[in-house]
Amino acid sequence: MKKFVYILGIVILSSYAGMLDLLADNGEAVLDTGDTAWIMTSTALVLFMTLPGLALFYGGLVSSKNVVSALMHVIAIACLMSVLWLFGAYSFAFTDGGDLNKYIGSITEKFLFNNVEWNALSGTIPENVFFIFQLTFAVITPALMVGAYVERIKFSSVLLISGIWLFVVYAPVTHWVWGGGWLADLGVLDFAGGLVVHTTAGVSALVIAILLGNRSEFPNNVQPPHNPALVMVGACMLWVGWFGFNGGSALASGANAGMAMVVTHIAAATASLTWMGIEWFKNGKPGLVGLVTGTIAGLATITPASGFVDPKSAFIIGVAAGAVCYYFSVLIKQTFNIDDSLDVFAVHGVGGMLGTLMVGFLANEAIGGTAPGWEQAKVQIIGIISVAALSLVATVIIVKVVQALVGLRVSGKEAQEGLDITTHGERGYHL
Amino acid sequence: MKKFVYILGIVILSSYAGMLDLLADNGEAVLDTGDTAWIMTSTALVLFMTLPGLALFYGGLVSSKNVVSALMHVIAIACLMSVLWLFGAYSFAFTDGGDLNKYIGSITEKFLFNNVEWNALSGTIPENVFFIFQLTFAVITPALMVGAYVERIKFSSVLLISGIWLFVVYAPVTHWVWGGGWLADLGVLDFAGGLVVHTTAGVSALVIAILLGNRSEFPNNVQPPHNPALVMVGACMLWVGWFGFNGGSALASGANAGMAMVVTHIAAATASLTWMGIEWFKNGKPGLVGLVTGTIAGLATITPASGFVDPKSAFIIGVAAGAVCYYFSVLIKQTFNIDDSLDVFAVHGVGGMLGTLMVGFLANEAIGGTAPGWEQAKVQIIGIISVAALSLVATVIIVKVVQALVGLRVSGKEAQEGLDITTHGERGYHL
Amino acid sequence: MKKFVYILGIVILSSYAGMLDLLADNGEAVLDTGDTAWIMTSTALVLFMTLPGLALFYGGLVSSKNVVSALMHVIAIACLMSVLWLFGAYSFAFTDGGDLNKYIGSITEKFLFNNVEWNALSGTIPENVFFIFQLTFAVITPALMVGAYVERIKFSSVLLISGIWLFVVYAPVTHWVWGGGWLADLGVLDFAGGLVVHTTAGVSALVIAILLGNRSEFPNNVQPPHNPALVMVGACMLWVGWFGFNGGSALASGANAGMAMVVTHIAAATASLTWMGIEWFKNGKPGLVGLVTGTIAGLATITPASGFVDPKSAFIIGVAAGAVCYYFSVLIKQTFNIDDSLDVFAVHGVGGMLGTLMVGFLANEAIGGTAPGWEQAKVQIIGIISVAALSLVATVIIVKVVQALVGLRVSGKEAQEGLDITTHGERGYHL
Amino acid sequence: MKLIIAIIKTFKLDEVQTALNKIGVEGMTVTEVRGFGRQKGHKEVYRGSEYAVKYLPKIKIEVVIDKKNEEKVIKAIKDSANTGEIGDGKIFSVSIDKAIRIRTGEKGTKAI
Amino acid sequence: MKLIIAIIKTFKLDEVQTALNKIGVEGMTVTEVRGFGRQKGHKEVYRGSEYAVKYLPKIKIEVVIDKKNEEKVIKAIKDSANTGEIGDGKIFSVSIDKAIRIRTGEKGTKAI
Amino acid sequence: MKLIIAIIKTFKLDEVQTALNKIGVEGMTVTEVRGFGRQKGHKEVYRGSEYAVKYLPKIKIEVVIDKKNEEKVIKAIKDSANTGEIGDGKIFSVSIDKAIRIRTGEKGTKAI
Ligand SMILES: Nc1ncnc2c1ncn2[C@@H]1O[C@H](COP(=O)(O)OP(=O)(O)O)[C@@H](O)[C@H]1O
Ligand SMILES: Nc1ncnc2c1ncn2[C@@H]1O[C@H](COP(=O)(O)OP(=O)(O)O)[C@@H](O)[C@H]1O
Ligand SMILES: Nc1ncnc2c1ncn2[C@@H]1O[C@H](COP(=O)(O)OP(=O)(O)O)[C@@H](O)[C@H]1O
Repeated sequence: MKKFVYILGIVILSSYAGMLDLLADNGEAVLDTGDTAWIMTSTALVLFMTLPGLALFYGGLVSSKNVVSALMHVIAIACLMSVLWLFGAYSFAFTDGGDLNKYIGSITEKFLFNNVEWNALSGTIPENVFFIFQLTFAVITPALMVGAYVERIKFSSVLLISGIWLFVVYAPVTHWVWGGGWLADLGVLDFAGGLVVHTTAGVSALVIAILLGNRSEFPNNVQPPHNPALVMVGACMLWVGWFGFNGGSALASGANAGMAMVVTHIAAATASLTWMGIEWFKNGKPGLVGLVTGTIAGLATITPASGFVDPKSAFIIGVAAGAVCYYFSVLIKQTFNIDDSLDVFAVHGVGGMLGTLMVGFLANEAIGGTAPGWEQAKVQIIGIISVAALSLVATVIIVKVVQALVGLRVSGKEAQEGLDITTHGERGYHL
Repeated sequence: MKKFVYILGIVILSSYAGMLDLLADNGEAVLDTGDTAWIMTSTALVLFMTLPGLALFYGGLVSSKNVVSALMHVIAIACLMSVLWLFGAYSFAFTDGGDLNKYIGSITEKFLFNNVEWNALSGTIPENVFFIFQLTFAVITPALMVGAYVERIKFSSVLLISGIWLFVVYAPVTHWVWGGGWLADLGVLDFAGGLVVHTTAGVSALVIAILLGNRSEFPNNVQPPHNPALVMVGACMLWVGWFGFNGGSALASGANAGMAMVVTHIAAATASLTWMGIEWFKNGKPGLVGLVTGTIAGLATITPASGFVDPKSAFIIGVAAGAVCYYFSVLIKQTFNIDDSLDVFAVHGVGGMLGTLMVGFLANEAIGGTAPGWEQAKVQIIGIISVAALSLVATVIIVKVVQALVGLRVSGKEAQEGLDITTHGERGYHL
Repeated sequence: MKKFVYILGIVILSSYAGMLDLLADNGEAVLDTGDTAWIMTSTALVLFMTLPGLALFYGGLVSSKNVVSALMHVIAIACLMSVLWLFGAYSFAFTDGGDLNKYIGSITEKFLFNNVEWNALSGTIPENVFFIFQLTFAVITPALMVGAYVERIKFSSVLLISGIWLFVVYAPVTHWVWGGGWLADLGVLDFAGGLVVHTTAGVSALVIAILLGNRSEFPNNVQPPHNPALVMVGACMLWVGWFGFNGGSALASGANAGMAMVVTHIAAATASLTWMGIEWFKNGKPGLVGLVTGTIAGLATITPASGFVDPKSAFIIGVAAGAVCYYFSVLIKQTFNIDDSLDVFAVHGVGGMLGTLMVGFLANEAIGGTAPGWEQAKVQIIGIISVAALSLVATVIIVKVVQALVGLRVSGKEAQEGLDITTHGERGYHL
Repeated sequence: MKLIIAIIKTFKLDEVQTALNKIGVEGMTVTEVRGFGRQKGHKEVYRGSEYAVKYLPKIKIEVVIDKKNEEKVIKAIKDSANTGEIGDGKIFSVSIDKAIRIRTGEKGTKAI
Repeated sequence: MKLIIAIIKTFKLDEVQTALNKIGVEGMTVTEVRGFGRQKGHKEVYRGSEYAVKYLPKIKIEVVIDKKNEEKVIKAIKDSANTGEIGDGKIFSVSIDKAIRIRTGEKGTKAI
Repeated sequence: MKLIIAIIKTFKLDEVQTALNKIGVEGMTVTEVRGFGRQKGHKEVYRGSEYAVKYLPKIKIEVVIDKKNEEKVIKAIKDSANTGEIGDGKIFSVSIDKAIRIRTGEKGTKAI
């Protein structure tokens, strides 16, 4: 009897946290309402990052004759990616690809969410919640690239490029890193998408900017951001939403998610101040657009590290993010003369790669379970190079194909009049 | 002893999900912190839909001389409905009405939230959480109607019409469908308010638009939406908030809420692309305002179906929503020449009724527990007709009464100068 | 055996809620995923209040030549406070200060979040979640003060004043009330920051406004709010975020959080209508800016009371908040001729103190566990006076020091041209 | 040729334009301006404080016409812009020396 | 009658208006314009890239007056709009042939 | 002196300015205006309903010059603003009686 009471005590005491493991040991997954609540909340937060966060961030940066166009790019991409996610992309990224599983999943297995019990679990949350949470990542990633090609691209090629890219770049890389592919096997660390989201989007954005060519006003007659307040609002929404992006990537409610939020916030705040400080020092004026660009740089850079580092490291990552991304934004546009119009590569590409590298050295073993050092750093570098390479090569091909199909640029006259009226038939402001 | 251990095993294993049922069987409801967290989150999301989501959506669509007025309508209604919800409306909708229970609850029973233990439960969540979650629905429904009467109505009649309407239309219909009334007995399917919210608001809006009369500029001199970016921001906030609207209507965290989020998102994205595609085909230009109108149409249409269908059906509902609501928006304004200024009937009324009908055929028995087919469709049609009829008749009477009391329209001159300055003494932009 | 089954029954039945207490009794804290999910969500909501909520609220109220500046103040403060929270302020507020513990914590103990296990618990949530939740409060409090000094202050002194103030006013008062200090010992009631947030910010704001001096246009040539829509959007974000502010202050998911949300909402709606009604009566026109100012007044006033009162009391608090804060906004500016530009003292200071006083009389013993009456009111008054006194004295000193270091005001010419271009080098609108 | 400058109430633009079209004037240029005059600005009250908005939004119409149409055009504007209330605005007439159509280089009355 | 056109610095509007009021000028029309001149625009720097804003915001005042007041008005504007710094602006004077008050149909100096 | 008023297409501003600079004109004032003329406005379609936007955004340039430069300036504007398409705009020339530089009080051609 005593023994029994003892067992009972253990069972009860190990409840909550413990019970789940216990049951999992018995091969029976159990839904946790708290975990599920957090991932559903995170899903809403990440969608909010794109709609309207990112849209406003970009919309405020362009000139007032292209604001509708920038918003339209983001939301149309969001809608199209959502539908494509259901039509095979989710399956392509997250199912077992059989012989090719190292590189890709099966496009048909869960096409249309087929062959999935409506209440099937994925860990302690329903698989449908996992599906929609991951969908919001697939939505924002191609939308990030909008910043590279605004004010001159054809709307039809925006849709075509993004749609093809989802299957050729995003889904495969997701499979490599999070879907049981070869980079996962190698033990690469990418908590919330430094590789999957930011490196892919950043590198591809640079490719598109180069192939598309500069705006005719670039670099001397480009108009300043037409509405810094919109930019700031968008950046703030991205910041808040990023709690879901990084915190939600723990796929559970608890200390891992909590620590991800802490380091995300610290890195964002630090990078903001760093960028502001650099501008203040260099131009004599601390600007709002610069500060919030630093915010996004900090957020992108902490992303791969967010579940693996402690707050001190987040501070270091924040300083590095602000300084390095600032440096690259100047380099790309002024030295290389590439019209990556809204600095997608400098902020997301460089940030994502930088963070992926730094986590190799800064990972806290207690938190993330991985020992930092050269061993891990090598794996991280392999990850960066391979993901960047795929993004580069595939995007060149995609863009060339789309160019052949429908062309890339609007006419010079249309660009001059603004895409709002010429492409979408609407004006941004009737005040 | 063995038997006992066996029982113990079952008890423990069936914990979480199971324990709740078990205890409910024993008549003891238990609070679930995960469920409660999700419904509190959903409450914030739904309030966000109205404030500022819907306000911005409408504010961007009117001309710049009426933007303050449109925002004011929405927020003043939100405040007034919130107070009235406490002062009897909640009780009217959700208590037992005794002999009249088929039709209505008791207005006094929980007046001022009286006779409710502060920590009483409603299912696995506190009743106070249920109260505030439902309040956000009561807030948005009359606010939806604002779109029908902007730019010409008296502010006092906005308040009067909305306040009376809450008791005469909204609370009764809520009782019929969700409060144990006759439509619930009949087994009507309305997961999150296709009838309760969208049909009531849509039909009543049309009635008000007709009785109030057209704007003097209608149909030939109406100004274009003064700020498409605001419209888009509002629509995005509605989209994100709708995760709480539909997902929260599961009243728990889990696979049902998760699936509601998935289908909500798919329907919204699909309807957006459908509407955009139609405009692109017909006008040669894909417009932003059109796309996001499609978003709202998709969201309104999936609402009654969201807890009962699978993602494939959501896609079908999305296509139907985009096409049918587009068609009606043209029909009402151009063929019937009715100045339902911001298309409340075409988008919400038609969407809500369409979705309520479609769920009759598309309900997935595994998910929602109801077999689809003509039997169910008949019940759905009874629901649509009865709710539309009550909305129509009651709103005619309400409007006539308010007209007699304080009048309906501002003077032509005031409308010409704009309601912002003439009614509210503020201008929308001092740039 | 029977006895054992009986015990087992109790154990199981008391599960969820009960189990936690049970385990706590055994000295073993257990993480609750639902509670954690709710506090992480609340954290996102409270950050959203500041970024972009409060920034927009203030940005819309200033003239269009100072909109970038107002936004910049808020976001730069938010970033700086976040970093300082990690660099000692959290530790200062929430650790044991040894001999001085009645008044202050230890600045070094948890400096850089040192000496905290990464997954340590605080109640049923991880301490890192507690850290980040509290951080969002430390961020918004000095940001509230921005409204007092916009359109004329030097940017460098904004940063200096806020940074010093965090350590000299905010952290100590937090320690007094929530960190185990002398006011906590006394039993003062301040659920979510009527003293800690609103009294400190409001009183200090008034001090800064007086020491800084009026804008040169004040009181006769001040321009009206340049964009009421922004003001309204900001207010709505504050409202929604306040669900996290007050609801999250329960530090758990459940009936206490739920009731805090209900009373928060009712007070906000009631105060909005009250303020609108007063303006309608006095000026003949119900204004949007007034209504949403009432919203914020209601929210600030209910804050200290939110976890202790019932909905009826919330209504009373709402009416009082709308009327009293309105009265003070007129008094301060017109009678006392103090250019507290965006009414920080009248709305937050007066609201926070009023609410702190009222909860002394209105606390519901069943909800909050404290009996209302003169006894409690006396404690509340001691709290108000001591917090206001510290805020006043300390802020005078801080401002004088900063004035000596870098000066306070920009030149008259810079103010005339607008801070956007002169301080930050950016213009708010290029339309 | 004459340049007719008219300051009118904003909501009268449509009527004036129609009136001008009727008498054969096809081209005009319109600017949003702010007027100070006998019609006084208004006060806006926010949070109990009054804000004086001293200017009033007005529309300025500039139309160049053949001298012989001067009276006709002035009359058309005057009649269509008139409400009889203070703040209706003014019409000024200035002599123009030259007019050129950029597209064709046509000069004088042919250009307008 | 004369139409006095003054291009001034934006923040001088209030002073100029007061000065004109003092000498009895009650009516004027104000437009927000952009000026190019000796005073050069500025650069805005975002993310390390410079954006040239070539124009400067200016205010254009148009006021129609009796010929005999011309010098007085010019002086009032000149004195009140002057800061002594580059970019202060210009005053131009043009002859007006006719002036009509839309409300009453009054003509000439009575109309202004 | 002459006041040259040119109404041009918005995207031609840069070219016109450059052309004027080349012939020595340093100062000018620019206003955003709305034009009605032969070039017709467009329709915007929202939700299946058409909205007529009757006016077209145009730029008005005002530049005061020495009389002797009149033809040169007109030619410079005409050539640089010309696209050969309808809606290119107009140039008008008005005599100026006086010009004063506010900063220095200089008068006449020295002021411009
Ligand atoms: N002397 C003036 N010069 C230029 N514009 C004027 C003058 N007087 C009035 N205006 C313009 O005409 C508008 C109407 O004038 P106002 O005196 O208010 O009424 P009314 O037109 O009835 O005389 C003013 O707002 C201003 O724009
Ligand atoms: N020739 C001109 N024609 C029309 N406007 C002019 C002319 N020259 C200058 N302006 C206007 O006057 C403003 C001030 O001129 P600027 O040369 O900068 O300084 P200043 O007034 O000190 O001579 C310019 O911004 C422009 O709006
Ligand atoms: N009579 C006029 N008076 C003043 N402005 C005119 C006049 N006619 C045309 N404009 C201006 O010139 C612009 C171009 O004129 P439009 O008739 O469209 O083409 P075009 O310049 O090729 O003749 C118009 O949009 C308007 O701003």
